Amino acid sequence: MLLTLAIFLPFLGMILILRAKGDDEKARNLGLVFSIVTFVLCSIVAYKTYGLESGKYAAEIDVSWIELGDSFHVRYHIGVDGLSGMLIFLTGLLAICAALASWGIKKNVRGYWAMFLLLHTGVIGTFASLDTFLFYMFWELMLLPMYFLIGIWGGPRRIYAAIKFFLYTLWGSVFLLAGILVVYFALSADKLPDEITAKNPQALTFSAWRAANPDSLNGADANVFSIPQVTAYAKYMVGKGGILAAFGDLSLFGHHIAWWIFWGMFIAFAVKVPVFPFHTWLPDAHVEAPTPISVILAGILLKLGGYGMLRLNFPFFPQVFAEAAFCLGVLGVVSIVYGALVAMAQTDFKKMVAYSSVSHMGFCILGFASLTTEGINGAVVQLFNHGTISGLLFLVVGVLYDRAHHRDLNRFGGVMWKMPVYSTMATIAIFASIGLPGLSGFWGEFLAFVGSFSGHYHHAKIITVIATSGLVFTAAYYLRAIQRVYLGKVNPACEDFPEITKREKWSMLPLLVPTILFGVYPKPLFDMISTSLNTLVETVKQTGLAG
Amino acid sequence: MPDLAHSLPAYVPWIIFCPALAGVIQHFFGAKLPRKGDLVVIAGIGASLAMSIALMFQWAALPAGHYFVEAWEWFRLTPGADGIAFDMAIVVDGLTASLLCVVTLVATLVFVFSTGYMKGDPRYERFFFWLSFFAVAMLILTLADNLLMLFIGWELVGLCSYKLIGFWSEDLVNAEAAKKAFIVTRVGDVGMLLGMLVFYHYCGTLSMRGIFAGVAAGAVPATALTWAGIGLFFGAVGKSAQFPLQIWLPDAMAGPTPVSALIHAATMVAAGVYLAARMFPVFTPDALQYIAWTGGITAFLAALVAFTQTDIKKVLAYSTISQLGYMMLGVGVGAPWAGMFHLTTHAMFKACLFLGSGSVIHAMHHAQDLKDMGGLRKKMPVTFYTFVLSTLALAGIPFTSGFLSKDAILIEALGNGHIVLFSLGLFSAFLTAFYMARMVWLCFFGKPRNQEKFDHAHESPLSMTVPLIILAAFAVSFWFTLGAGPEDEFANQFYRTPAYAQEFPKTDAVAHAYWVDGKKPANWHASHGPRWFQIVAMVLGLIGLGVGIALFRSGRRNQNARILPAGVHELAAGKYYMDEMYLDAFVGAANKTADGCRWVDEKLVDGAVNLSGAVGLFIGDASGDADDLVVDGAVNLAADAAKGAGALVGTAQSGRVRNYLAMAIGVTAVSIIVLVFFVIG
Amino acid sequence: MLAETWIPDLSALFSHFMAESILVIAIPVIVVADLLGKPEGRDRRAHSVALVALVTAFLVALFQPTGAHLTALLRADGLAKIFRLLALGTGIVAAISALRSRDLPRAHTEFFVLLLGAVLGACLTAAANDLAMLYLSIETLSICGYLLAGFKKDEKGAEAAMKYVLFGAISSGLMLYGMSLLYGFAGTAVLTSATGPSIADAAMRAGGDPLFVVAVILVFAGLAYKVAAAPFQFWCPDVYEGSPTSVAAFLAVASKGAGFAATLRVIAAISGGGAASSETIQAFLLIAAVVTMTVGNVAALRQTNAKRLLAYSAIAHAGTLLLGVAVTSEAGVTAVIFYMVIYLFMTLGAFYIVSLVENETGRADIDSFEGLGFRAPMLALCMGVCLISLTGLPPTAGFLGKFFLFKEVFAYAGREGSSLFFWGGIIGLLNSVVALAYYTKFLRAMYLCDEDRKQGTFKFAGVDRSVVLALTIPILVLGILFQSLGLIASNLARGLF
Amino acid sequence: MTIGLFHYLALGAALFSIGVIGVVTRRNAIGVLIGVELILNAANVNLVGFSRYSGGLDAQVFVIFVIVLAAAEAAVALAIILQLFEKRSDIDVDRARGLRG
Repeated sequence: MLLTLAIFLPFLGMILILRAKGDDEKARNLGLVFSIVTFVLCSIVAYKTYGLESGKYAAEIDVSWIELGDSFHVRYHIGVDGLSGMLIFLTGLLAICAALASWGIKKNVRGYWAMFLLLHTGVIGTFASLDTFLFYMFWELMLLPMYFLIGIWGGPRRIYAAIKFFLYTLWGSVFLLAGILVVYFALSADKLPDEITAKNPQALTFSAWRAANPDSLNGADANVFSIPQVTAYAKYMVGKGGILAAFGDLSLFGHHIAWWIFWGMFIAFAVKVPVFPFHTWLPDAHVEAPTPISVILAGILLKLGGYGMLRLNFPFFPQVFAEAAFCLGVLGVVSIVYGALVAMAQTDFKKMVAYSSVSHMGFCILGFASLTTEGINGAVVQLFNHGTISGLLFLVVGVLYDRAHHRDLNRFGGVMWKMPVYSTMATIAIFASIGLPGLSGFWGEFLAFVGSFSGHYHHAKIITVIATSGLVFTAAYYLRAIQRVYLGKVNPACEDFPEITKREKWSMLPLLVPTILFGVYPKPLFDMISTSLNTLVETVKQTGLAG
Repeated sequence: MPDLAHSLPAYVPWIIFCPALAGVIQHFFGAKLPRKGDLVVIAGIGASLAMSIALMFQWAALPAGHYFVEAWEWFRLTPGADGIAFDMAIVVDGLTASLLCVVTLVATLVFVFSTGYMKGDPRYERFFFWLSFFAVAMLILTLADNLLMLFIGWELVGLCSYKLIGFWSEDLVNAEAAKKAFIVTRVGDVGMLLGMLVFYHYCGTLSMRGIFAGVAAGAVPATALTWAGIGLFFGAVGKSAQFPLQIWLPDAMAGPTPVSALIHAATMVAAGVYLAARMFPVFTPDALQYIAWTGGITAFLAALVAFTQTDIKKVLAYSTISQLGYMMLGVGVGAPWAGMFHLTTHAMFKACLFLGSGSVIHAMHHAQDLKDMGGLRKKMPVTFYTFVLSTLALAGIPFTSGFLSKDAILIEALGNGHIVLFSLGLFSAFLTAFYMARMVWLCFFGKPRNQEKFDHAHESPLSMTVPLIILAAFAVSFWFTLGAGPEDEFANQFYRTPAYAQEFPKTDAVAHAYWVDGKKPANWHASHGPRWFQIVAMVLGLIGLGVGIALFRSGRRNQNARILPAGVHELAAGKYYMDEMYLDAFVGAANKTADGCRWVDEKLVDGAVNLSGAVGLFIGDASGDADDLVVDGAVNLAADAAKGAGALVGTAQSGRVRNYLAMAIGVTAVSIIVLVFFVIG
Repeated sequence: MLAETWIPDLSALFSHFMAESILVIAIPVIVVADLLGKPEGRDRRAHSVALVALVTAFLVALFQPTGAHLTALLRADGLAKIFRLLALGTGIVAAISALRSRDLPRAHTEFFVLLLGAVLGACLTAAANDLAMLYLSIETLSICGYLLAGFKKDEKGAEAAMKYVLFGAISSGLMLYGMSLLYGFAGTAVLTSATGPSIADAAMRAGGDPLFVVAVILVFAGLAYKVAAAPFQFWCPDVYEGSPTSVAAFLAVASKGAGFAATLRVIAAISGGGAASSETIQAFLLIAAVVTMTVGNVAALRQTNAKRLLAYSAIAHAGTLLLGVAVTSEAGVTAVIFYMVIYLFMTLGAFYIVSLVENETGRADIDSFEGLGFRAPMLALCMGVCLISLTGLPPTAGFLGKFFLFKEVFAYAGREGSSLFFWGGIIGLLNSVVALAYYTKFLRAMYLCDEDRKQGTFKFAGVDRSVVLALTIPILVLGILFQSLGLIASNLARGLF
Repeated sequence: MTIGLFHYLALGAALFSIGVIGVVTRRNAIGVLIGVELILNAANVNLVGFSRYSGGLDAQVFVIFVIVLAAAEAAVALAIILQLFEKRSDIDVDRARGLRG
């Protein structure tokens, strides 16, 4: 019940705000109250995932939603395990910070807060759903509010950025829908083609497998769309033709259909992560979005890509995932180095941070590609930590933008001497982003390196060595930014910058504390996610291609 | 194998927590505390010093080869005993105990010195906060038992050096120097990280015990072990400013002098040597060869440059690089104990020299150039005498600690058959004495070159001179020299056997370096070596000083005098043009590729993949600013396809009914023909 | 033999076709009402009778029994019932929109007579099980349509009517010729019949005969014109732009719906039994569907006139529906029916709001939507919901409709292992991305416009508000509580195969 | 030789093709209508032929319906063309290009 409340409370808030007759101030307060309540709910849900043994889900609800014909059961099946619990907690955290940072929004405030809360319903729903259909529905539900948030309250080229964001993600999610449909059909087949049963006799169809072990997954009856059941089935079918066994060895243009579906779904999530070739929407969306929205965009929406891969893409096709490790590794390292280099060439502070996000998410892909426990755990911790750090960085840029109304790095100087408290917080955020140990940015990168160095694809070592160059570039462009903005003589333009206000400080603190806390003591994070990730690693280990 | 490990005394973790606590208090309440919290910080480091000394004696009481070790689980990835977990661990053996004492002693003295030196600075409390933060990081690095904690201490120390070098970053020169230091050391750290990754890949753990066991069991193939060794050493090259990454140390002198003394003379830069000594058992012969040669080359080249420097701190900086080269040479030739011994003694007298130069600079109102000095011995007697004593130690004159530690390295080099390196080291020793004599003479003797500054010069207050005196005492303290006699001198018993090395069979290169169960290894050289060598070393030191004094006594040569042969002087003065080479080779190339990637991103990737065309099109006619967008999004495949097809259908929709009919019926006829053939076929 | 096929027992006929009978009675009543009584009350009497007739017919149709095979000509099964309701619903909305809109010169009796005639034609087309009956009802629908299209007394209206009449006449001519050939094969004009010979049996026998395929293609030509599928979709944008908006709405939904009902019956008859040629016909349908979808979507990118854009969107949706028809299976028909119902709500909603904007601003292009989001928030919200549903984004029923239809396509691709259908499905999905590009034109105009357009108020009467809400709320409700409609659609389809 | 089904079908096909060509080539609206009538009558010929040789009388009934509908269609088409003529004072099909794009 708690989880459904966490998902639909912002929706309720949206309706209340739209109906509320009061002035802007009332809408703002209402929005903030709802954000805080959402945060409290999210943290309770996240806390409940502690001590969950693998395969179990906390706050699980499994209610039938659409029953059609015999095999088409779409269920409102939500639940939270370590992985989604952590990301839901991150969503709650960023909700508060973004809400506090939204005080600067003056244009039709009620519309803004309505869209803001609707966005959170979409995001929390996506993290919590354990039913592919429900996942896809929430996945697309959050696009619309984001389109309006960037489109109406954004910067000069907001319309272009908004529609570009919408088209990119929708283009990606087309392949996701195709994938879900093909998987749906393959699993509802009643008998396997003979070439599969000939090769490995113990391969079963989904319904037969479900009948074989009904007790697992708290006895829920066979449901083709339920993610836990399909993941367990995929684990069983490793080496026996995978979950698309019903297609036999139907292959298009030389690749088995599972290969196509895996890469199709990967594209859908890669657009969100963003991975190298699909990242061009990110800088535009970030530069044009208002500060609180780019905090949410960087903090949560990028994590959906990674989460989608871990929840849908990799567990469903472990065999293809293991074989595709090399390509993932290459994509990861290209994102890291390319993202860092392009960030180095930027003069707009926000665009630089956006490209640095591309580079940091490249570490996640590198971690996934390694197929090792350390790599995947490192990648997921990077997801969380990058959320807090990049959220903080965008707030930092927002504070500067509110004062200088421009983001050109070369037109700042000596802000440290005018706004010492703010500058200290900014430097902490920047050093966390550089990956300095003692701050949370280090763990994701370090474990991704450890994992990918002993990665199970050829050239893993060389790829890791190239990736380490990313560390030097990241340090270079961030330190140059610190030097141009915070140090040196006080730029006459920055002469009268007021020190950071209480509200701005309180919007940064909830992100600063975890950055330092989880840097010094990352145990709570790892305890939360390691159980649910180990099942994925074991599945991949079964394919024989991973250690 | 007797169990050599002992449980850690309870107070050891407090060695780190005291300065950490002081730092936290300083951070939050620094400005409001009396004397802006410097006493709190000094108390913190003082406590650590006391505990370190107590720990040293407690360790010395242990039988030879034993050590304290303790581990706490930090975080765990897979459950179960053999699951993947990373833990915090502390080990205390000879190396740790000695370095702890050196670090805490020098730190305490530098903190005291800073109260005088930094008096009146607007951000006085921030300075002390960063000093205590540095102390914490250095102590973590020293006490770390696994490479992960060592790496974390390593990078935090890098952060503190960045913050302290760039302390006065009002003017960009200091900020630039700080950035350069951080990035160059980070290049070194990348090398170290790769070394760690190799060890983790093969030995499955980062704890030193696990690595030594893995190497002993042959888990790491020879080439990988060499590369890992060189990788780790590359981290040390970055941190200890060895060739080729030594460019950042001279610029680091932009920081306040106490910082230079503490970080860039005694502690941080020594961390590289400490790492090399601690991980000595895993270095393969050709890794050691690489280390030795790096050390030798650095020592020699840096010594040459020292001659051409006019800034008092720059001379000392190059002298430090040169001495660090010596220590690396010591480790490289298979005598980590000699390297560590030189590190200990060097920390003392180099800190004294830096603080001495600090007091001179303080007296001369922040004038650092030799052209304003001369004849200061009368005005600043205490600084002068401590400076001269430390110079003697640095030059390696008998009855000083420097003589013993430097000669130990040279003897080991000779003993282990590195003739070329031995001669290079010997010549560098001579050069060291020479340039130190030059500097001392130009600074303290002869006629004052800047009368106005000379008149203002006065002796530094007690808070600055007392640390000088203590350090100078260590520079010449006899208990070092007393060790000239029997083998088990108190001084170098600390470095005989680092933790765990005892418990595992050694690779051959290492066998001769360690005492096993109290027995001396085969070619163990007494620290004083053959008689003829002692005389040669002593004579060389004295000749160096004499020549230096002789050249500059006449007063005809000032600081710009060109002592080195013509060609060599330009080369050395220009620091071998390495800065410029790095600037356009690496930094320039990185910026060019960055701009190239940006162009690629905006034009090709953004254009080819996105629908900016179609998007631009239907916005284009609505809002003006999108026009440039349609132009800029020129190269866009997907967008053109959508637009092209749209245009095609548009033309088909010509408005003439007959066209419609013709097209409709035409297409139907064609499809009929195709299908008929299809069905028949 | 003659008696059996032609003279059914009248009482059963009336009970199963009550709604149509009401319409048949209503038409002469309107004419008489127009003649008698005071002249100035003429129009009011006419349209009140028409509205009453339509509403009662709709209510009656709700409870009309299905299933009895009364005559060979008409089949009162599930398919007929759903499309009858669809046609009547559209008729009601078109009538109200015509009354409210200012561009129609005093919508008087002729308009309503023609409207009722067209609705009657649509209902009968859905129920026709005989070639003659099919041709007859399609012609009634088309002829009334031609006149309705030309109702706006301006040059554009005349041109639209002319194009519609010429295009319609020729395509129904082609269809008739195809029907005559089919008759030749089957010896009878009955599509499917449990007892006697039928075209379905002929298809079983002579499926492979090339002439049979020619006949099918020709018949498909007529149906494609009705449904505005490629290559017979050229008339659609011009006629929608020229004709009054309410008529355009009627054509977009009712006549297209009737067209699909007829196509479903014909295709079911021909390739239902797995006849030899069904493979090629399915491939032909798929290609036609993909071409229609792509043409509709891509051309819409360039439009600035709201009605033309909605015309192309109607073509695109026709392509999607045709994709469902190409999957000749019972599940396919369920998906088509389900999508058709949702299509009704979405398109009628959009057209109705366009007509309201046209009344207010006099122009029907997208720029007249500027700032609507702030001037009339409720209207803009409804328009937004319709558009989102037309694109196929989740919270709306459009998404579920699209999901089901493509589920069938991919299921068929998997079952038959045909990569043609797999890639057809992928292209179909990609089309929804292109669709987003032009649907957001409205959103951009309504919400993302610059400041000055946001002032001013936008008046529309209570009636309009309730009609718009009646059309948009089901989209959201069906989007969530999908269960009910899904069941109805599936058991309706059961009758056909 | 006796007139068989084949001859009817040939006549029908001929009429049909003439009608189609007429529709496509004529620029005068009424010319197009004439073409349409030809197509409809071609279908009638077919139907009558089939009814005589291979089918029942229902084809004949079908023909009668077709004739009625053709008349209705012609009436409506002419009315519309009249209206077009009134508005544009010419009934040239090609010049009516107001609606396009």
